[in-house]
Amino acid sequence: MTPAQLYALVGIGLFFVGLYALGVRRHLLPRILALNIMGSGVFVVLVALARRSSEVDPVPHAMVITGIVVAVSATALALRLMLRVAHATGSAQLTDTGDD
Amino acid sequence: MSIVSPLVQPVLLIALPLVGSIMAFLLSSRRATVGVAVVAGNLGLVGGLIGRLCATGPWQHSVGGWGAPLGIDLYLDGLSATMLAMTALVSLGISAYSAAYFSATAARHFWPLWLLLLAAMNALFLSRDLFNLYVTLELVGIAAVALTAMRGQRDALVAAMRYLLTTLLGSMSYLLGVALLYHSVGSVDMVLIGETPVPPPVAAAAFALMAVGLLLKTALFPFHFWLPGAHSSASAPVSAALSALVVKVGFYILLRLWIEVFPALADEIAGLLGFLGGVAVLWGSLQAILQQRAKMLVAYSTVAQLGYFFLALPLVAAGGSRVWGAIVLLVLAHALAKAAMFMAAGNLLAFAGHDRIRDLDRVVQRMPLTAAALGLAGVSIMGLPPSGGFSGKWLLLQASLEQGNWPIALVLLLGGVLAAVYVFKLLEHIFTSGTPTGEPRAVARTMEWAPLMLAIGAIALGFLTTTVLDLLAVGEPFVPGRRDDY
Amino acid sequence: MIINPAFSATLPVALVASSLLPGLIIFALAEESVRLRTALNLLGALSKLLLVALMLWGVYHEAAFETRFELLPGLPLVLRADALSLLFITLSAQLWFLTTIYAVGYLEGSPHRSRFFGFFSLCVTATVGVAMAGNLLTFILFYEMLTLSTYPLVVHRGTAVARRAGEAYLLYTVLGGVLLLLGAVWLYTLTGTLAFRPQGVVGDLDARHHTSLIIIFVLLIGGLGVKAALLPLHGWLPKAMVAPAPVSALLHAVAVVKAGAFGIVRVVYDIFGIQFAATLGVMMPLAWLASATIIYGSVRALFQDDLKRRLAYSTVSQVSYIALGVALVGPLASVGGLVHLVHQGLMKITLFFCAGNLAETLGIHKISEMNGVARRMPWTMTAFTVASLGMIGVPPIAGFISKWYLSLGAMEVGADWVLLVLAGSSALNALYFLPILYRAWFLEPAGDWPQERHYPRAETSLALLIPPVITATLALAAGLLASVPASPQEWAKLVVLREFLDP
Amino acid sequence: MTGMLRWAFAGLLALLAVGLVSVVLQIPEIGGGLRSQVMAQLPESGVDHAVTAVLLNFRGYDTFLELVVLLLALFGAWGLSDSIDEAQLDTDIAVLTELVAFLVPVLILVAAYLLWVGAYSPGGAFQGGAVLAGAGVLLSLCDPGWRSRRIERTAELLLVPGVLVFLLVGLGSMLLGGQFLEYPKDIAGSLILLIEAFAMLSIAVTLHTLFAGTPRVGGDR
Repeated sequence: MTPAQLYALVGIGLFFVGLYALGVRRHLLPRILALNIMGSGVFVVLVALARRSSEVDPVPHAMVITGIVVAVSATALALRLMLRVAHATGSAQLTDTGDD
Repeated sequence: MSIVSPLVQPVLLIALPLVGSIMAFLLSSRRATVGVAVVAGNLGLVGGLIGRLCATGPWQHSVGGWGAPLGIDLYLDGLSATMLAMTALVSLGISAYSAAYFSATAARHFWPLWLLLLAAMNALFLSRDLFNLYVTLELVGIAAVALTAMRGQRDALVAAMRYLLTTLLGSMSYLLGVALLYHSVGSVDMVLIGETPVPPPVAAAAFALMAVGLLLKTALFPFHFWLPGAHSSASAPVSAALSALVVKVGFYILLRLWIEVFPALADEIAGLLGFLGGVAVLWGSLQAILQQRAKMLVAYSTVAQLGYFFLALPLVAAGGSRVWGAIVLLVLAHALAKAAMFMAAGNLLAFAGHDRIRDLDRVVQRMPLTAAALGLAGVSIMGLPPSGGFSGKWLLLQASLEQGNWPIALVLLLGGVLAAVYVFKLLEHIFTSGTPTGEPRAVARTMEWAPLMLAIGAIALGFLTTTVLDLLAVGEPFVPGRRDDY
Repeated sequence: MIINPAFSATLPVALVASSLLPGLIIFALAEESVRLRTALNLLGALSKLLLVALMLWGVYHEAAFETRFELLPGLPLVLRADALSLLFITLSAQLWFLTTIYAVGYLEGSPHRSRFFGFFSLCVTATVGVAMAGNLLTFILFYEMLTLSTYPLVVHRGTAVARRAGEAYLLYTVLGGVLLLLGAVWLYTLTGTLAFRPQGVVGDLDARHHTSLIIIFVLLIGGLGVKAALLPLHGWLPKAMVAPAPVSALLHAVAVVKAGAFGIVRVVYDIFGIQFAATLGVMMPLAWLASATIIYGSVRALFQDDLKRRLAYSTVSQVSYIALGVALVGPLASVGGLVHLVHQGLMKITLFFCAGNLAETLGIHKISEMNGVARRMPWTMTAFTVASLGMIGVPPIAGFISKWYLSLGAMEVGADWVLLVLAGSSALNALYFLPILYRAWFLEPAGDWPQERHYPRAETSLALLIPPVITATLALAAGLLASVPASPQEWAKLVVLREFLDP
Repeated sequence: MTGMLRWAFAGLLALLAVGLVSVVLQIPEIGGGLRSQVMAQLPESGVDHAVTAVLLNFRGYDTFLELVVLLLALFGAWGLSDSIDEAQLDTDIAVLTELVAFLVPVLILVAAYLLWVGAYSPGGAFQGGAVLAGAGVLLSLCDPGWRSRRIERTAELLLVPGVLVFLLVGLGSMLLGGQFLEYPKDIAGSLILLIEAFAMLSIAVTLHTLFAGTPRVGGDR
C-alpha cells in the first residue's frame, strides 16, 4: 500500500466516523461537526489520491478549496439555524415529532 | 459554435437571476418589481434558447474556452431545455404570487434567496460536469433550506434544520462518489466518464454513493422523512418552489447519470428503485388521505408523485427509452400542478388563518379562483384527461402493458384512485355549504390568478404532449450510444 | 356530397364550443347577473341546436365531419360525426335546451347559480364530446370530463346527504374510469389503434389474443356499465337522486347514463365489431346481464315510496334495454336498442321534470302524498301519464316502438327467453306506474299539500311546465310518427344499416 | 438510539467502510490525472501556480459559483438574523486586546501576501480572505461593535464585488468573442489578480459577517 492510498483510507475512515456521529448524536452541534468531518474525509480522499504518482495532480486541490468554501458556507448557515432552533424550541435537538 | 447570438447565451440564465438577486439584496424597496421582471426575463431567455435549440440542435459552451476534461462544459439539449422551461414557467407563477404574498420585511429576505435559487437551478440544468454539479447542488440545497427557515416559526425552523442535515449528507455522499470517479478516469465530465472504462467495483461504489446522495435529496421512500415537514411548514410560495422544482433537481442529475455515465449499472438497480417508487406511491397517497391539514396533504401527495418517476424505471431498463419521455412529462405536470396546489393551499391558509381540512367549507366557497386552481391541478394529479398527468400515465401504462409488467400497471392505476380520494377530500369542501366564521383576510388577486394559471398549464400540457416530446428529443438525450456527434 | 373541408372540420369543434364557451363565461359571472347568464345559456343551447340541425342534414347526405388533433404520439383526439353520434347528439341537444329552460325556472333565487350553470354547460360539452368521439381515447377524455363536471351538480345542494351521494358517485365512476383506462391501454398495445371503425378493429387479431380480448371486453363494459347503471354497478344512481330535478334529468336522460349506454354500443359495434364480439362469446353474457338488470331494477322500483327513487330504479331497468338490444346481435334488436336510447331519454326526462314540478309546487316527494294531485296539476300529470304509459310500452307511445323492435329482434335471433324478460318487465312497469296514475287521477286529495306555492298564470311556473309538456309530446310523436323520415326509429335504422349490415 | 442499535449501526458502517476501502484500493493508476494537461496549458493561464490556474482559470466557473455559495449563505443567515440573542462575551481581557493590537496589522499584511503569492505558489483569494476574516473575528472578540461603528457602510458594499467582478469579467470576455470566463491571453494574469483581490475582500467580509457579525445590511438601512 502506498502512502497516498493510506491517506485515502484515513479519509474513508473520517467519512464513516462522521456518518456514525451524525446518526448517533442528538445535539445539533456535534451533528453539524459530524458533517464537517465527513466533508474532511472526502477532501482527504480527493487530495490523497492525487498524489499516487510522483506527479501531483493539481485539479483535486482546486476542487478541495472550492469544497472547503462550500462547506464553510453551509456550516455557517447550519450554526445560525441551530441557534434559531434552540431559541425557538428551547433545545438544540431535533425532536422526532418536530414538525408541528 | 461561436456564432450563437449574444442574446441567447445559456450563461445569461445564471447571470440574470444572480444580478437580480444582488439587486434585491442591495435595494431598499421595489424588490418584488425587480424580482418579477428578472424572472420574466428569464422566461424570455429560455424561450430564445429553445428557439435556437430547435433551429440548430444541441450545443455546448466551454467555460473559459478550455473544454473538458480540463475545463467545464455547459450543455444544452432537449432534456435540459425542457427542465429550464419548466423552471422558468413555474418560477414566474411563484414570483407573481410572492410579489403579493410577502410583507415588506419578509420580502427583503425572500427575493435575494429566491432569485439565487433560480440561478442555481439554471446552472444545474446546464452543467455536464460532475463536480460543478456538486457546487450547484449545494447552492440549490442551501437556498432551499434558507427559504424554508425564513418563515421563522418553530415548525419551519425544525423542518429546515432536518432538511439541511439531510441535504448536506446527500451532498457528501455524492461528492465521495465523484472523488472515486475522478481518480479512476481523470475527468469529471459526464460524457468522458461514460466513455472511459472504470473497474466495475469502483463504478458500482461511485454510483451507489452518488445515487444515495441524490435519492436523499429527491426524497424517494424511505428517504422522504424530511419532506412533509419542510414542504408543509414553509411559506406557500416556498413550498411551491420546493415541491415543484427543488426535488426534481436531484432526480434530473440521477437521470443524467443513468443515461450518460452508468447505463448498465443503472439497469441493475432499476428493479429496486421501481419497488421503492411503488411503495412511495402507495404509502405517500395513504398518508395524504390520512392528513387533517391541507398543506400536509399536499406535501404527502408530493411523496407519492415522486414515486411515479422511480416506479417507471424498470420499464426504462427493459428497453423502453421512450419511457423517459413519459417520466419527464410527469415531472413537468407535477411541477405545474403541485406549485398551483401549494399556492392555492396558501390562499386558504391566508384567508382563513388555518388549513384544517374539516373546516375548509367556510373558506373555499368564497375563493372561486383558488377552488378552480385546486380542482384543475387535482385533475392532473389524479391523472385524469386532459392533462399532463394523464398523458404521462397513459404512456407509462402503455409501456408497462407492452412489457407485460402488471405490478407497475396496477400501482399506476391504484395510485390514481388513491389520488382521487385525497384530492376530493379537499375538493368536496368547495361544494358544501359552511357558515362563515370570523372575518377573513382578503387575498390579493394575483395570489388567486397565479395558481390558476399554473393549474391551467398542467391541463394544457395534456394538449401539448407531442410538442413537449418533440422538444425533449432534440439532441436525442435518451438514445443510448449517441455521443458527441454535434 | 361535397362540402367545404374547412367547414367540415370546424363544425365538430363549433358544436363542442357552443356549450363550452358559454359555460366558461358563466363561471366568471356574478351571481346577480341573471339575465346575462340566462341569455348565454339559451344562446349556447340554441346555437347547438342549429349546428346539430346542420350536421344532421349533412350526415344524412353522407357528408363527413371530422377534426383531429395529435394528443398523444400516434393517438389523436378525433371528433367525428356519424349517424350513431348524431342519434345521441340530437337527443342531448334538444333535451339540453329544454332542461336549461327548466333549470332556470327551477333554480330561480337559489344560491350558486353561476357555478351550477357553468358545470351544467361543461356537462353537456362532455356529452357532445362523448357522442362525437372518433376513437376510444377521445371517448375516455370526454367521459372523464363528464364525471368531473357532473360531480359538482350532484353535490350542488351542499348537504351532508348530497356529499355522501357525491362520494358514492365518485367511488363508482372513478373505479369505472380505471377499468376503462386499463382496458383501453391494453387494447391499444394489442391493436396499435383505438379508432372507432365499422365492424371494429380487433377482428384480425391472432386467435391467441382472444382471452385477452375477452378480459378487455369485460374491463371496457365494466367501466361503461358504471355510468349505464348495469347490475351490480348501479348503486350510485338511486343515491344521486338527492340532486336538484334538472340534474336528475341530466343524469338519467341527457348525459350520464346515456353516455355509458352509448359507450357500450360504440365498443360493441366499432371496437369489437358485433359479429366478432358474438364469436368471442361475450354477447350472450351481456344480454343476460342486461336482462337481469332490467328485472332487478323494476323489482326494486316497485318497493320505493320516494317518487324520485322509484324513477331512478326505473332508469336502472330501462337503460339496460339499450344494452340488451345491442347484445342480441340482430339488426332488428339493434334498432330496438338504439331507438330506446332516444325514447327512454324523452320519457324519463318528462317523468323527472314532473317529479320536480310536484316537489317545487306542492312539496310532494312521496308517492303516498300524490292522491288527487292531477286535479291540482292536470298538465303536469298528463305529461307524467303519457311518459309512464310509454315506459310500460302502451302503443302508440315511443316506448312501445322500442319494445316492439326488441321483441322482433329476439325472435329473429331465436332468443325467445328475452320475450319473457320483456313481458315480465312490462308487467312490473305497469305495477309500479299504474298505482301512481290511479292515485293521482282517481283518489281524493288527503288535505293540504305539504308545501304549496301558487303561480298566477298556470298550475306552476311556465318555465317548469312547458318543458315536460314538450317532451311528453315528443315521446308521443316519436311513437305515432315512427315511420316518418328522420324520426328516431328511421334514424336508428340508418345507423344499423350503415354500421351493422354494410359489408 | 439504544445501545444495541448503536452497535448494529456501527457494525454496518464498518462493513461499508471496509467495502469502500477495498474499492479505493482497486482504483487504477491513471498517471497523474489531469496534471499533464494542466501543465501543458499553464503558460496560457496567466499564472504560474497550477492550483491557482485551475481555480481561477481552467475551473474558474466553479470558483465563481463558490463565491455565489458564500453570498447565498450570507443571504440565508440574514434571513435568520432576527431576534437571535448574540452571545455576550466578556471582552475586557487585557491580554487579548494587546494581542489583537499587534496581530491585526500583521494579519492584514499576511493576507495581502497570500493573495500575491497565489500566482506562483500555494495561496490565493480564499486563503487571504480567511486570514482577513480571522483578523476581523479577533477584533470582534474584544470589541463586538467595532465594525458597525467604523466600517459598516464599506463592509456592506464589499459583500458583493467578489461575485460581480467575476461575473463582469466573464461576460466581458464573451463580448470580446470568447466563451464565458475565457480571458484574453495577454491580460489573463492581471484579470485573475483583479478577480482575486475583490474576491478576497468579499470573502473576508462575508466570512466575518457570517461568523462574528450580525448580518443586517443592504436594504435594511
